[in-house]
Amino acid sequence: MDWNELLEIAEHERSQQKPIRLHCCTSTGCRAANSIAVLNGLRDAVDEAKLGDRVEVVGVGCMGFCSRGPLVQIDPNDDLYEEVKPDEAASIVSTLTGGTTSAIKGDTQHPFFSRQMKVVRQHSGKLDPERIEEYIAVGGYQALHKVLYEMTPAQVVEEISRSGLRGRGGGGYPTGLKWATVAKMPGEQKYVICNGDEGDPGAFMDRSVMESDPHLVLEGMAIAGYAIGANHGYIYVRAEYPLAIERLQKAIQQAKKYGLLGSQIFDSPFDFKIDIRIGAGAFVCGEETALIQSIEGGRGNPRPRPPYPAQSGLWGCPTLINNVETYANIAAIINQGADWYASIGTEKSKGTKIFALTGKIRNNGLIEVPMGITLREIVEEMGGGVPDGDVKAVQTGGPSGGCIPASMLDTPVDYESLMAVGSMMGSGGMVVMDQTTNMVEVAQFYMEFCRGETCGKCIPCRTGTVQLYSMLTKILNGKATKADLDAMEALCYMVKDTSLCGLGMSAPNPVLSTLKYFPEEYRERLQEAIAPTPPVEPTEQHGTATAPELLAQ
Amino acid sequence: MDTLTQATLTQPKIRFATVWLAGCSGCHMSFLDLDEWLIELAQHVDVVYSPVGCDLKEYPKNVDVCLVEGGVANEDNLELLLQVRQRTKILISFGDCAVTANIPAMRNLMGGADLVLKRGYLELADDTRKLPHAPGIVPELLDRVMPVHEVVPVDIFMPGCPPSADRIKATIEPLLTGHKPVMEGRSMIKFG
Amino acid sequence: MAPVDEKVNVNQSPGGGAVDSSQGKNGKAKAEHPSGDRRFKQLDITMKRHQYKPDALIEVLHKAQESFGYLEEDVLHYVARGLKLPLSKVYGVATFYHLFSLKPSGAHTCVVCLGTACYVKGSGDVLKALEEKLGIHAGETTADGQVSLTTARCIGACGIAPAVVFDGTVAGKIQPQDALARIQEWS
Amino acid sequence: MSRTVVIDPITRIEGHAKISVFLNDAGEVDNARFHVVEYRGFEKFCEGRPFTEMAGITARICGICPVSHLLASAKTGDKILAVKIPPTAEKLRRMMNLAQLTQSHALSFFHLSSPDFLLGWDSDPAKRNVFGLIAENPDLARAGIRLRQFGQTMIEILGGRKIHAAWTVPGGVREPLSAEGQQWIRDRLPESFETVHLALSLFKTLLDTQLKDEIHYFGEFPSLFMGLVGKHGEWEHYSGHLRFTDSHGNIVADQLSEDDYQEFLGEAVEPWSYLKFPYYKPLGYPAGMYRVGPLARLNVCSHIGTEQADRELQEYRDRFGRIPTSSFIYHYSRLIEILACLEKIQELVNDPEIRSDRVRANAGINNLEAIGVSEAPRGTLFHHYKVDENGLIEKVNLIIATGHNNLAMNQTITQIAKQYIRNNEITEGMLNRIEAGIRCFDPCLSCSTHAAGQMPLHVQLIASDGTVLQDVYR
Amino acid sequence: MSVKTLTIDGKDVAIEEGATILQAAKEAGVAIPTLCHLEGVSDVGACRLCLVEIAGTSKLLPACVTEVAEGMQVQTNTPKLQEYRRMTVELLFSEGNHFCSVCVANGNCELQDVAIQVGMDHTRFPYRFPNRGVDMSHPSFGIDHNRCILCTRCVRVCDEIEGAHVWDVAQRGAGCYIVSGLNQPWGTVDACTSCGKCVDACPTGAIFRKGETTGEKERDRAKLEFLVTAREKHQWIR
Repeated sequence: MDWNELLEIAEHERSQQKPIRLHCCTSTGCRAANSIAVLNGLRDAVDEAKLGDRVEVVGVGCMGFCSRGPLVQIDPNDDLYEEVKPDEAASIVSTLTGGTTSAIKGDTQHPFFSRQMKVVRQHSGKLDPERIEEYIAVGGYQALHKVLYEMTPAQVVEEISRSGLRGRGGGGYPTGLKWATVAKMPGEQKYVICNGDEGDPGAFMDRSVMESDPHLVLEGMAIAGYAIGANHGYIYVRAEYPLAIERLQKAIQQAKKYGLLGSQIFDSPFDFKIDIRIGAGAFVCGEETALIQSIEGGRGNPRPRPPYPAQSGLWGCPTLINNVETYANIAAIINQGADWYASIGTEKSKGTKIFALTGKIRNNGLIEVPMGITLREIVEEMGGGVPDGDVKAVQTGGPSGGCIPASMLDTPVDYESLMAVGSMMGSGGMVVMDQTTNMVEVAQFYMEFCRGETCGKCIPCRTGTVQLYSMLTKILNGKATKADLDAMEALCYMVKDTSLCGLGMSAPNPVLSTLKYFPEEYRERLQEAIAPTPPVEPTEQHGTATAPELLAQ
Repeated sequence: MDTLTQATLTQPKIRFATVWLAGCSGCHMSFLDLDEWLIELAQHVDVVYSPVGCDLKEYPKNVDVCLVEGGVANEDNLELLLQVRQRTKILISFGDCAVTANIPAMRNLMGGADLVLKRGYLELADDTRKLPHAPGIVPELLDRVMPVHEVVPVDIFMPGCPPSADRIKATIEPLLTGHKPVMEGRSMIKFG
Repeated sequence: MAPVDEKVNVNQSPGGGAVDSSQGKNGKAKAEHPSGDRRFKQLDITMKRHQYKPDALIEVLHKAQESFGYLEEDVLHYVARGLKLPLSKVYGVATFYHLFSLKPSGAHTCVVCLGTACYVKGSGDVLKALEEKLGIHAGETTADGQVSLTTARCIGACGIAPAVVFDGTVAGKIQPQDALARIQEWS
Repeated sequence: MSRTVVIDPITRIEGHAKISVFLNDAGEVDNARFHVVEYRGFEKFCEGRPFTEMAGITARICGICPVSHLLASAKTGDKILAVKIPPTAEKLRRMMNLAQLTQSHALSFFHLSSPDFLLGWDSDPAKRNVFGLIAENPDLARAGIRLRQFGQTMIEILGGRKIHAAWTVPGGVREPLSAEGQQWIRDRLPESFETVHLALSLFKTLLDTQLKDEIHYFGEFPSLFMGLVGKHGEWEHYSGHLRFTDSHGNIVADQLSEDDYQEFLGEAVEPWSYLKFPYYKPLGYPAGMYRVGPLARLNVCSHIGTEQADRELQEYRDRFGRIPTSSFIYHYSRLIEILACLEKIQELVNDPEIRSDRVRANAGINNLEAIGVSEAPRGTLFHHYKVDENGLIEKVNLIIATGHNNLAMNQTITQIAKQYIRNNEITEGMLNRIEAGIRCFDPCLSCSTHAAGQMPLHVQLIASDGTVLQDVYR
Repeated sequence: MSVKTLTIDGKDVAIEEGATILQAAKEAGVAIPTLCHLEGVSDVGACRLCLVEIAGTSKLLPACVTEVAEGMQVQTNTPKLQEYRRMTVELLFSEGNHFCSVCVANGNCELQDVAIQVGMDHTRFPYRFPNRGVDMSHPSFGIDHNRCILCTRCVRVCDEIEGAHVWDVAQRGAGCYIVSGLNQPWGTVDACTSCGKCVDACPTGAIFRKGETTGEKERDRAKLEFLVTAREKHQWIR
């Protein structure tokens, strides 16, 4: 494979594509709503109507508006149909020839769509993720070619650094800096790992990227491999994402077939292979050192850092670990330049971010927005607000994050601002809660999660989460006192400060943030608030006797 | 003149009590192991309530210092402990059963009181097998044996199974002169 | 697998699951599994593909679970021997991950997603309804071996919350009565 | 109108208990009941523990006589191992039991019961205690305290600590006797003898004077008596066989082995007490009432086997006949036993073998079921274990000294209540006498309940339909 | 080998590069409590007792695995650390079933010692009372999971020194326990050489010699040190 062949494939693919494409989502969400039947229905209808020469039906990746699936979109006129039933397929096809349909037509001018800015999801929902040719047709793998032939590894690292891209897995560590660190480490053998263990409940951005545009991830990893001097990459995907695994596997095979992965990519000296490792149901494996343990075939127990994986990672070798979304940004940065990328977002948080907008909100789904947009814009404009009632809080960052009260909806969405209000970006889960949501229960829910997902290696996390959970339960049962509440808060800080890895360090966040913003919800459940029974009789305490010092206490 | 003697001369006596919840009485026995120091203690305290040292049946008001032995295992324990807390200035959790629930709490591993009752009165009886039940007389067992501080606030913790007489003395003696004992180090806070 | 509860280790606590030690001894003597079960062949292929590297343990366990439905002791022994791993390490790994099961699951499986989005939209009620109907708790299988009920932390189908996976197929926007209707079809 | 009087808690006993006295419409006592109000459940929660830990765990049944449990448990352990322990180990174990009998009896007599005798049944309840005794008769109090201290310190010398010394173990004991320890014991013996003689003569004088009547009202009734006796029928506290004697001095059963205890002992339950009611099986429940402890041990034995104690025993039998049947005599028999213990300690401490360091035998598990017995201060104690092949406890049964006396204690307080309570008239002193009836037995309720109070004394007027008409708190 | 200089609780220490803060503290005569650390086997940083404060970083770092650096200023006993250590020990006591009074290790238990060291006279967290088992199937030893604090010293000593890898950790979170073989009775694990190193490594009374009664457990720590010296330095000195 060389540059010309790549262009030829792209050209050939484009020439083969029909002028009208009916895109039907085949990602997990829509599949669950029976989109495969819709897809088949559309194909049959096209055949029936004998439109096969100018119309094709394509099973595509995620369009984002998951709550309204199955979604069907007509390209190029951009008509969108929502909640399509298989028996509506024929009438939708008939609209191409002037017919009418009873299918619900979506409003593509709605802020949910119009406010988005798509970098990573640029092609999601527009191409068939199971065909590499479609990816190549939209310019895929050109960035890889570009780095191999026009840039030195150092230049690539520099470009990424200049773009201002930060880790999309939650921590927000500058990606370029991480790459530079691994690139500088001595050693023949280095590894690239893609963290696809998206474990935060309420987050499915990475699943969508892997399902909808798997090559984007592979290309980003290959570029990273070139930049840091690694020839072997692993994608660690959680087993709960079978479709993502299947599509990544297909994508790797196809890329290998075209010489876009494997030995001497684009006939250059650069070799890069990618293997998939499948998780087995352990949230903690999203933590990078635990993930490495898991790839090595062990229990997902994190280990103390330093040394960081960049210094000593997989099998003790320098290892670059980034999240799916991070890698999915790489090709765009290489193609369009660091300056272009850095022009998006805020001063410290560049580019776009995908969020999974869920919970008590009218428009559920995936959105990609420029950094710096406010929570209010996302929740009220794009999300359309809470169906009946008002927003109470928005939870970001999953079990590691916090609950941001409605009064702070004007907070801009960027790493620093979210941190400042006691939450975090996390991987991009954004769960909206309305006035009916009990915030203590929410804290308890997350603590239940953490107590179940702690690996058990270090004591604060292993038992601290169990104790916190029972303290929350005690509060919810109206059995707790103010002293219990204080003890709980003290334990939160202890678990936060002494746990070995990020899971424990962030496990108390949902409690602390709800305590901070919704203290009355805790206080009104305390025993004193329910029935005032002071444990000590305030009067008649003093005995007849003994030293004043003691009794004065 | 030592400080203790001096204190006696200048201060009225401390109202002193001991209480025994679910435990083996070993802590009380260790208290009695103070031996002749008890005679000295008697000069500084009025024992106003104690299973080994007083015949009064009702826990009085205005108690200055109370040693509470044992965990909280049944309704009577609970009721008495709440009363003790309300009427006592300095409550001392006395011995491992009070501090940790200790051996009586081994039944907590069985997940409730049912199994131990069943074993004792149904399996291991020859005649008239039944569970003791007489409301107001025979207190119901609580589901879980608890250390004292899980039920009421505690001022001083004196672990040990039992705490030695030396430890008991070192805890009580400062109190007699109005000082808080220093509960530190192997001699004062070792469990077991 | 069930959410970890502090009492969860009761059944699996050491001494609880006595293993016939002779199995290990018998197994060691022979290269091929004595039962002649063809599924062990598949395990061999997987192990060979990974060059019998100990690092491949999780991959091999995935394969084993796929072939056998669950990880019986015999299989764990076989894998340990094949990858030259200590038994305790294999057991430690197999029990660390929720997706590996050391007990056979029911003929049908029902996984209720308890991710945040699903939780906020009432998946707890769905689970409760199923538990009541089936007379089991999450993580258990009905006495007749028909249905295993489990929960998931998040299956990433938040857009269609609450989601339930019936026999491997995700179903969205499931209300308690929908869930009951679905399991009704199995009986 | 019928009413119930509740004494709650019973004080100056080792444990948690209440007494109810039921009065009939005429204000006469119908019945009295002794309620043990706590239960801990050792027989269940010991399951699954290694049998080697049982001594340590069961010692925690009781802080007063932990040694009894240590011994019974170690003896049961010996049988599981099927070992014969080294002779020195047996002597040391005996020595510890003697020390315990001494300290426990001293406690019962001086600390708990003597305030009644010396300060008076009707004296101020606020002062009627050991501290009151200290104020009233400091010399006697000090002597009593030091006698108990002698026993406790001996236990410490042998076992390393005074309470819960986990020193007796299956196969023997953990540490031999030190030279310093031996010397200490020798040095303190004379003072202890002096104290017990003082107590004996004091008590005998009291019996002749102010405590004359109590003998007849504090539980004087016929019953069986059970205790260990040696090969020749002599007093025994550590090994030997079980003997039952009736009130006429007839030996009802003899040379019974503890291994067969289930054949001759049954246990009944009453809903109003956590303490079960053991009975002599051949006579059935409740006819098979028997008493254990010092009174019973002196009744079942032919002689003690030491000079001074046998002399006292003779005088005692001269006073009350061969078989005294009043529960009040427990106090007297307790003092005689202290004397016997001291004499036996004297023998043992001077035994040429006593300082041998061969004190522990080792073996594997050779029996899966075993029963151990010892004489606790309050009576005979049985430990019965079933273990699995690895030595983990599968089943435990414990029959505790105080339990044996349960039927007798109920009968005793009923008799006292009938004697002293008349015409609905109740005084504190009357109630104290009823409690004292229980104190005769020196019940160890921590033990008896393996399971263990204190609540206000209150008198309830209860109508025949059960409604409470009046609550009178003191 | 270059030497790094640093201060620990204000004391100047010089130690060779690559040494841990724990080693440096030992050199300086500063006692830092530990439980999962065992000389001679790898460190895992799990018990969190040896966390220290280092000037310039907000994170508390485990002294047992953190290497010294030039100019490092380490504080090992600040009020915050004291409070956290005490809570850590309280959590350890609350999660298992530690009945010191009847434990074979009573009086010779590192957990008990640490409790005294950090001034823990009671735990403020409710005891969990988990239902755990005892395995006495081995002819010479027993393991009582009630007393296990999951320090994994036994796992490491068996794997790294004896090379038998009888032990590992099973399950996860609060359900974790030390497992022998394929969750089988210890006595039936063929890999076990009955060397007893796990008994000596165990800081509590969880692994003990059969027949030991309350307070009788003794630990031959010198044996482990001897083996480590022999292995690392090829010196067979005892």
